[in-house]
Amino acid sequence: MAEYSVFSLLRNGFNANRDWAPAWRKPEPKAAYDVVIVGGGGHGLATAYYLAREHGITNVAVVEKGWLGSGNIGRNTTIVRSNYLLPASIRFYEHSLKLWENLSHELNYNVMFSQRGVINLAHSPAQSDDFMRRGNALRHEGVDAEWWDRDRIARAVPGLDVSASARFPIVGGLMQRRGGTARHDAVAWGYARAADRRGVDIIENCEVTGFLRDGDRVTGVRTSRGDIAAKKVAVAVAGSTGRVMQAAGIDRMPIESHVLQAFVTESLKPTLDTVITFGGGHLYVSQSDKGSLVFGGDIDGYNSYAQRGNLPVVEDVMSEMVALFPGFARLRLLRSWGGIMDMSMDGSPIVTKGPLPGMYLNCGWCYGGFKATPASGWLFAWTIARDEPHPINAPFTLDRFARGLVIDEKGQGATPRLH
Amino acid sequence: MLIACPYCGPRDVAEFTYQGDANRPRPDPASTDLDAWNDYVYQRANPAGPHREYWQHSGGCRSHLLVTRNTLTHEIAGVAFVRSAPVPATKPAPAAPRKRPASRKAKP
Amino acid sequence: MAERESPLVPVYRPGSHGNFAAGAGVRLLETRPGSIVQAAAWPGEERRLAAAIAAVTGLALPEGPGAGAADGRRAAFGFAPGRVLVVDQQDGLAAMLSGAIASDIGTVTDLSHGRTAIRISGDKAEWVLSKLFAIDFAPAAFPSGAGRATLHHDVSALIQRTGERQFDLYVFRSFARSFWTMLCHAAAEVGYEVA
Amino acid sequence: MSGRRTETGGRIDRLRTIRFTFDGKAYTGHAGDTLASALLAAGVTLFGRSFKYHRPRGLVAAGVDEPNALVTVLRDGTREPNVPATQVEIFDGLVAESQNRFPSLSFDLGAVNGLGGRFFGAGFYYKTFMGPVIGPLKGTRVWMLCEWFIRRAAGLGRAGRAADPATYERVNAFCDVLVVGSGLAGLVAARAAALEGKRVILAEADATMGGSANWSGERIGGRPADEWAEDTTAELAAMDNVRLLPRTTVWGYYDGNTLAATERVSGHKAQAAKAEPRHRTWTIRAGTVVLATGALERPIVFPGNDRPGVMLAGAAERYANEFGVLPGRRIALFANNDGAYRAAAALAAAGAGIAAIVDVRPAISEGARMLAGMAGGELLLGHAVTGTQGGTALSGISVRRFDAGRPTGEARALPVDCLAVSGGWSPVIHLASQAGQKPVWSDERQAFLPPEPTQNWLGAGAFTGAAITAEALAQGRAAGLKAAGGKADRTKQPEVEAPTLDPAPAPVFEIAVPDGREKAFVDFQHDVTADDVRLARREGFVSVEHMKRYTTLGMATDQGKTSNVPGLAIMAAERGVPIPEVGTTRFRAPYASVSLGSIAAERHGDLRPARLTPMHDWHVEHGAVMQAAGLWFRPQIYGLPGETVEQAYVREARTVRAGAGIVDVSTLGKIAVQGPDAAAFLDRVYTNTFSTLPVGKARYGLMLREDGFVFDDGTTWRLGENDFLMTTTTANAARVMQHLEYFLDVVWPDLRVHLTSVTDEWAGAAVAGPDARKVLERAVTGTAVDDAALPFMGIVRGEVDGAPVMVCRLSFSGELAYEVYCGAGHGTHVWEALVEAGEPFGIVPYGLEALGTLRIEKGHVTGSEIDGRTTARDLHLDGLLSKKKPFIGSAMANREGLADPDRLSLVGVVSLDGRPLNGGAHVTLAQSGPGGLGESIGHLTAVCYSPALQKYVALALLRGGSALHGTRAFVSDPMRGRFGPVEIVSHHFFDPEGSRLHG
Ligand SMILES: Cc1cc2nc3c(=O)[nH]c(=O)nc-3n(C[C@H](O)[C@H](O)[C@H](O)COP(=O)(O)OP(=O)(O)OC[C@H]3O[C@@H](n4cnc5c(N)ncnc54)[C@H](O)[C@@H]3O)c2cc1C
Ligand SMILES: NC(=O)c1ccc[n+]([C@@H]2O[C@H](COP(=O)([O-])OP(=O)(O)OC[C@H]3O[C@@H](n4cnc5c(N)ncnc54)[C@H](O)[C@@H]3O)[C@@H](O)[C@H]2O)c1
Ligand SMILES: Cc1cc2nc3c(=O)[nH]c(=O)nc-3n(C[C@H](O)[C@H](O)[C@H](O)COP(=O)(O)O)c2cc1C
Ligand SMILES: [Zn+2]
Repeated sequence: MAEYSVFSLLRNGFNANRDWAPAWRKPEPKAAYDVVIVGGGGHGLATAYYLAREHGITNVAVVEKGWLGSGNIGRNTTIVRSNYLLPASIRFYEHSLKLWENLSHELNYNVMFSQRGVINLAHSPAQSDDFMRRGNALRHEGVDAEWWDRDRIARAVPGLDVSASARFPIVGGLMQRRGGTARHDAVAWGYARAADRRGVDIIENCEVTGFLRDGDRVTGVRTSRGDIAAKKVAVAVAGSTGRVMQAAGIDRMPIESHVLQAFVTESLKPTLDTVITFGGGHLYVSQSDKGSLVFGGDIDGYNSYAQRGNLPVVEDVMSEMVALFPGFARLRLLRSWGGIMDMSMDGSPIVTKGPLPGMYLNCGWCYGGFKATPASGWLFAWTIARDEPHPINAPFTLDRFARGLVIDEKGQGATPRLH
Repeated sequence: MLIACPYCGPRDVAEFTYQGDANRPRPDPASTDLDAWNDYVYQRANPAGPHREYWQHSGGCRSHLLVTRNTLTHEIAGVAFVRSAPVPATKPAPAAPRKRPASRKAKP
Repeated sequence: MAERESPLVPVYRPGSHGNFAAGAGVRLLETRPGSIVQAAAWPGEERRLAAAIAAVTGLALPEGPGAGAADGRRAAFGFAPGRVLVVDQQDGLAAMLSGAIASDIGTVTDLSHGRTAIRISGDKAEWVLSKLFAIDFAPAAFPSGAGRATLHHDVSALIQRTGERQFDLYVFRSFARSFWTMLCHAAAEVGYEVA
Repeated sequence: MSGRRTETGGRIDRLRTIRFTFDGKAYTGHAGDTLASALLAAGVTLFGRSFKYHRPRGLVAAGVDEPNALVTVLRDGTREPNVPATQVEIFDGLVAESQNRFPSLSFDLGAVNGLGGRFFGAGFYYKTFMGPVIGPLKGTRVWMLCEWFIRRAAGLGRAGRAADPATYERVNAFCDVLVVGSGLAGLVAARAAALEGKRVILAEADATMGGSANWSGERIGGRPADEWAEDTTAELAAMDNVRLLPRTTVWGYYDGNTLAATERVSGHKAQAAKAEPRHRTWTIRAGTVVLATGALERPIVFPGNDRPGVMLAGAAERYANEFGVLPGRRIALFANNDGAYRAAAALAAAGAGIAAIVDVRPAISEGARMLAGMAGGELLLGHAVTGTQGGTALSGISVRRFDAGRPTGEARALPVDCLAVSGGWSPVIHLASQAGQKPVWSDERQAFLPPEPTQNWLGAGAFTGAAITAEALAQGRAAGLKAAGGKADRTKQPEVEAPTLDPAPAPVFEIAVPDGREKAFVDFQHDVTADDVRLARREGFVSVEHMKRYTTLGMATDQGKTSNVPGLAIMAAERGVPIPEVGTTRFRAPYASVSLGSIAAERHGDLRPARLTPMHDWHVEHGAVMQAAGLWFRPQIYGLPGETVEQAYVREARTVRAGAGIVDVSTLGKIAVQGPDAAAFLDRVYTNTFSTLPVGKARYGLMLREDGFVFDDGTTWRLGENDFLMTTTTANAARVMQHLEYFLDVVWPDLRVHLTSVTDEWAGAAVAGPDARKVLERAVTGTAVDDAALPFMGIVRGEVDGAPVMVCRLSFSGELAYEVYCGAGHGTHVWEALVEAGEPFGIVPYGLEALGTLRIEKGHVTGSEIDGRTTARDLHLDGLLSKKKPFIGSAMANREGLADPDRLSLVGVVSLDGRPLNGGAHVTLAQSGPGGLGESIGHLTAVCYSPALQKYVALALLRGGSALHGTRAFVSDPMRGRFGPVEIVSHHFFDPEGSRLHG
């Protein structure tokens, strides 16, 4: 399949674009693979790609129940950053950010990763101290972080209400310049194409309905398109983790599936350059290349697999948007949607071997798994290939809850809706 | 979404606080069985379909309600006061035997 | 006895406001009752509680959720299982109720300082309240005397209908000033008079 | 001005002239005009530029479905971008401008993009702009440079920066029956339900009720349909149980039959009434919903179909019949169904010349043939339009024979200035589909019909695919009656006079012209062409959702109202599968764009309420700098003129240690815990024991979460045998309350305990300092306050200047201290009395900073240390963990992760270089500095200048904890560039024996 470049674009342009080939094949599933990955989201696809690229394991299938990217990879607000608080998280997400920085080249697919910066606004001295703690934690891990005072933020973000009379006046913000946004769908398509080019079979419209077992050991998957044997089965189904693990006989997990809504306004000329998050409530907003403001806030806060939410959160998010940018009241909401989040009990992911022999598990991404996509795939592939975790994902086990080794960024304990 | 509080009548979901899975029996307070506590504190059935869950009518009468709601459609099949329909205090009744995670004993 | 201070003082502006040219749609009043008391029964003791309240206040509480009564001076209504808010323009109700409600019936909690009472009346009272609360104010759904517990975002409110076009609201004192401002804002469209 | 207004006809008020400007030019129109109809009447054909290629575009539609004619309305000093001109009612003084063009609408430099069109096919940007793979330009820099230009070229209107001065509000409504859409179906549904005595709301997006009756030209009950609709509307308006909501778009169908609608209250008026909101969002909770939302016409895809002057046939008919405007003088029609014939006749009747009716079908119904005769012009059956001519306005079309699905023969040129197209109708099933159910394809109607209801709704009219008025009326009545639970119909089916037409269109969606040079557009606004759809298929993006995302078809401001079905029909044809196999993309709220302000509504500008203590005004009057603490506001310092924050709090704290200070503690959460089982309950929720607490005493208590981590702390006072007053931290008050209520309701329903929030009942003032008792002695009457009457943790009742008070002797500052509680309404009164009593001792009010300083000196923990991740052991509070009884969290508190000696634990830190320490700074054992950072072992949680120690000190959570006491370390604060030596010490900086508080 042809490399993508300016030249191929020109050549095809002169040729009425007739010669473009499918970005990935649509193969029939084989009877057996070395590795079957359940879930054609960002993490499943990235895992397949890194298995092939980093570990030379190419006899791999990714099975996806719907169309590729129909899960959260296709419905997130695209924020990428690594400015977490706890060292284990920082190392994970920074590993990811480094991979992001060269991802388009690696995949030969423009995922439009744009390092336009992420500013987390602080609204009180106590919150500033919290952000300083975080910024310092980052700096000690070698990750970029800087403090922007209110005036600097005001200059960089016109339209933002920086007045002292705001209900939650802005006192400053934690800026991570290397953070930014990427084109969500392109990440799925780019990984799919790159994995496919290395021989991975991507099988859409193929739902895993059960697991093949030899005693305790998982030996393959039962799907809507037949049984597929596998030496190793890796599960990366994000919001569907509960359902899929139930099919493996594991009826309880430290996961609740919640719906998170997201929103876009109609397209606008450039009006917001960086990603902004509001610390007086919960809101994050950026402007897409197409010109829409893409934004979201809290999860609805109840178990759901419905991919749609309800009005209270819509109202909350719009209120916060208008509080932050009083001029945006006249902008118009174009579309809203929902995605199902795998909220874990401490707000951190699980990337691990097990829980059954022959099985590997990747889940618990909560609000933040898009940014993790490259590292999640990279580390999961490592764990699958070597049968042991990489030091970076070693803390992100499933038994950390029982043992009390939780990674609780928000300090909220086992209440998923609060993470 | 409306939840029909048995005291207040149907009210908007904004008046309620979600309190999660109602199928988690709390171990005997004096129990030191960490597995049982881990089950209670951290493990969730998280089903796709009917779900028995607690909601508090925090913006109304403040009662805790036992709500049966379909997580695929958000349809609510039933609402009752928790007080008049308490869950068994100690007996776990999982549908299938719980599989212990294989990595349980392994330390990193 | 020290004078009780209202949290509304700096924002309470008697007179007509908003779009009142064609007559004010509602009238707003802080009623400043002397006593606001919660009486709460143990499960099964609700009738004895109602009897005790009747003995103290003379108000006969109908049975059923949210049921209440008001006689202009005193008011009482249920707002949660076993819980009744009892209000009297006079001080001293808490002590009287404590005397009447034995510990095997329930408890009495004095909230006279902790809640601010606001009365809204007039043709547009239902309309204005509908802007703030997601409950049905139509008389068929919310009859006279009845009470409701609801909230406007962060502000909890207990509401009793005390007339065909009149409602008494009880909100947490610390929120009262914000709430009042919000209420005035909602009422401005139809014009309002602060008594 | 070319003048396209007809002499007579239309529903506009010709006696009322309205003046407005568009792109700086003055125009007039009439009451009842939209910006689109008024400009069209003035001869304007060019309304906008497309998104990608910046192609000139005119009006396609007359309603919400308009993809091209987007304008920015300038008003109140702010901008409202991207409003379809068809949705703007004109008013005197309206100022609107066109968008996405530079320098002007007629000459737009961005149009060069069109030249490169062949390279800018769907998804081209995924294939390029990545920059070199190696070298200094690898990474994201090249892309970000290209992106800068792309972002500027993309986008539609410009957002305003100034705050929107308008007000918005929300209202909650309840009804038995909500009828959405006031076409004939909706009107009769509303009437049928209303006559049953039900509470009915009828919401209509347009300014007038009536829907297509306002321009159909049909007759009902012997009268013009629009007049019949007017009468019916008047009849409904007169009924008490009916609420009519014109200008109200129902945009979201949420769970529990909760619908969101936005009413445009005053934006269309030249002058809003006093305090009138611009928009109002209705949250409607309906028993039953009748969806009577009608249908939207679709265009046909053919080369050059985006030329200004090509519009939908129904729109052309509507401009003529409703607005009295002719969209052209010489008009051709192009159709695959009978509907366009009515338009042809209407346009002819209004005075336009009909050049031809081009129909892909070889044969048509009698009714259509009759209408064609009335319209005049050629009837070209079995023909198709294969091209258009003209620049920024249409000058002619090419027509060829159309046979077996493809054009054949020579092209014929027809000079026309308007082409009215009808590709069939798509029912407006958006609301019905929002719950995610799949709509059902009808081969007969060539349309998706509503899905099975997932909520309580009924459908009526064109929404269900009923294309014939009599059927729409019958359905409306039936739906209204059923929704109302009625039996016998009280209304009569009115007589309809309308031409008999065949509602089934031919299954033709695209006229593909092989080797055609001209682009054929599917999604006008996003410039998605039929070739883009084909490219998507070629590249494997064959799922309808992939096609959408790859080509952006249907993602524009109109959400594909006109383009979705043609787009997926083309994909189906390419794949050789039936249309339902391709399916539609998912419908989502909002049905039509809605202002963010209207959803934010009353919270606009005042996001959350402010929570004020009873003494708030006193603090402000006495120079306090107020600081947000959750929703509360609390004094930070009471600064004197010229004082810095540090000077102020040091002065305040020093005064407390030297004499007396007073601080407002009213924000502490307070919960009345009452009942015979109250003590037992507290034993279960606190780690320590409360049942042994005597009446009249208080005790400090610690709570854990179920997972064994520290949750909250505070003192609880035993006021009576069965009567406790629990205090919580300010921040956790609501959560603690919920936590306790949960346990009472769910876990221990057998306990007889009542919990009531009394936070607001009590005002609290803490009087602290060596002179505190003397202050109290002066202020408090009715009780002694000496050590015997009021020992440490004792409680007495008395009065302060006539106000009853409760006094508890407890200390957060480490000084002799008392908390004085009184009824909140007496708060300021008591506070002032205490301040006055303290005057001889130089009492000062102190704020959060001094409070923090005093507690840091004592090593007391608060929210910065109880951050949800710390254990009792980490905070050296394990002495409070009772071993005699279980309590919430007891079992989980000893897990290995919580007992790990490597955990961060509480220490004190002293600055050794005499410089201030900063909250959030980290600590390293190795030298840290700008040149290189050592390994962090933890962070400072709270910092201050300690007047008692005369040093800058901090509390910290460090790995190693107490074992590090006496160690020299380094503060490492790269965020603020602050590095320097510190000593790690015990967190009990000051008076560790506690001698002072017993003083
Ligand atoms: C609204 C929203 C906004 C978000 N914003 C951000 C953000 O700004 N930044 C950020 O970092 N993160 C964000 N996230 C989180 C992020 O999108 C997710 O954490 C991440 O995409 C999850 O990983 P994934 O891509 O592999 O998941 P998914 O894309 O959901 O992949 C899982 C796949 O598994 C498939 N699957 C499920 N069950 C089966 C089965 N039985 N058989 C076969 N396949 C199956 C699903 O169809 C799905 O395609 C957001 C999420 C949402 C919903
Ligand atoms: N061939 C067809 O399918 C077709 C198409 C259009 C009209 N018609 C004719 O229309 C008539 C049927 O009338 P009808 O009442 O079904 O449709 P209608 O088109 O006359 O009325 C629908 C009304 O609903 C309103 N509406 C749509 N969505 C809305 C929303 N979300 N919120 C508020 N209002 C909304 C529209 O503004 C419109 O006024 C018949 O005369 C029929 O012949 C038929
Ligand atoms: C970053 C981002 C930007 C989006 N921009 C648009 C947009 O400009 N127009 C649009 O119609 N939808 C936009 N969407 C929403 C999608 O149309 C779609 O709703 C979302 O991917 C979820 O899919 P679903 O609605 O099919 O469930 C965007 C989605 C994302 C994640
Ligand atoms: Zn209730």
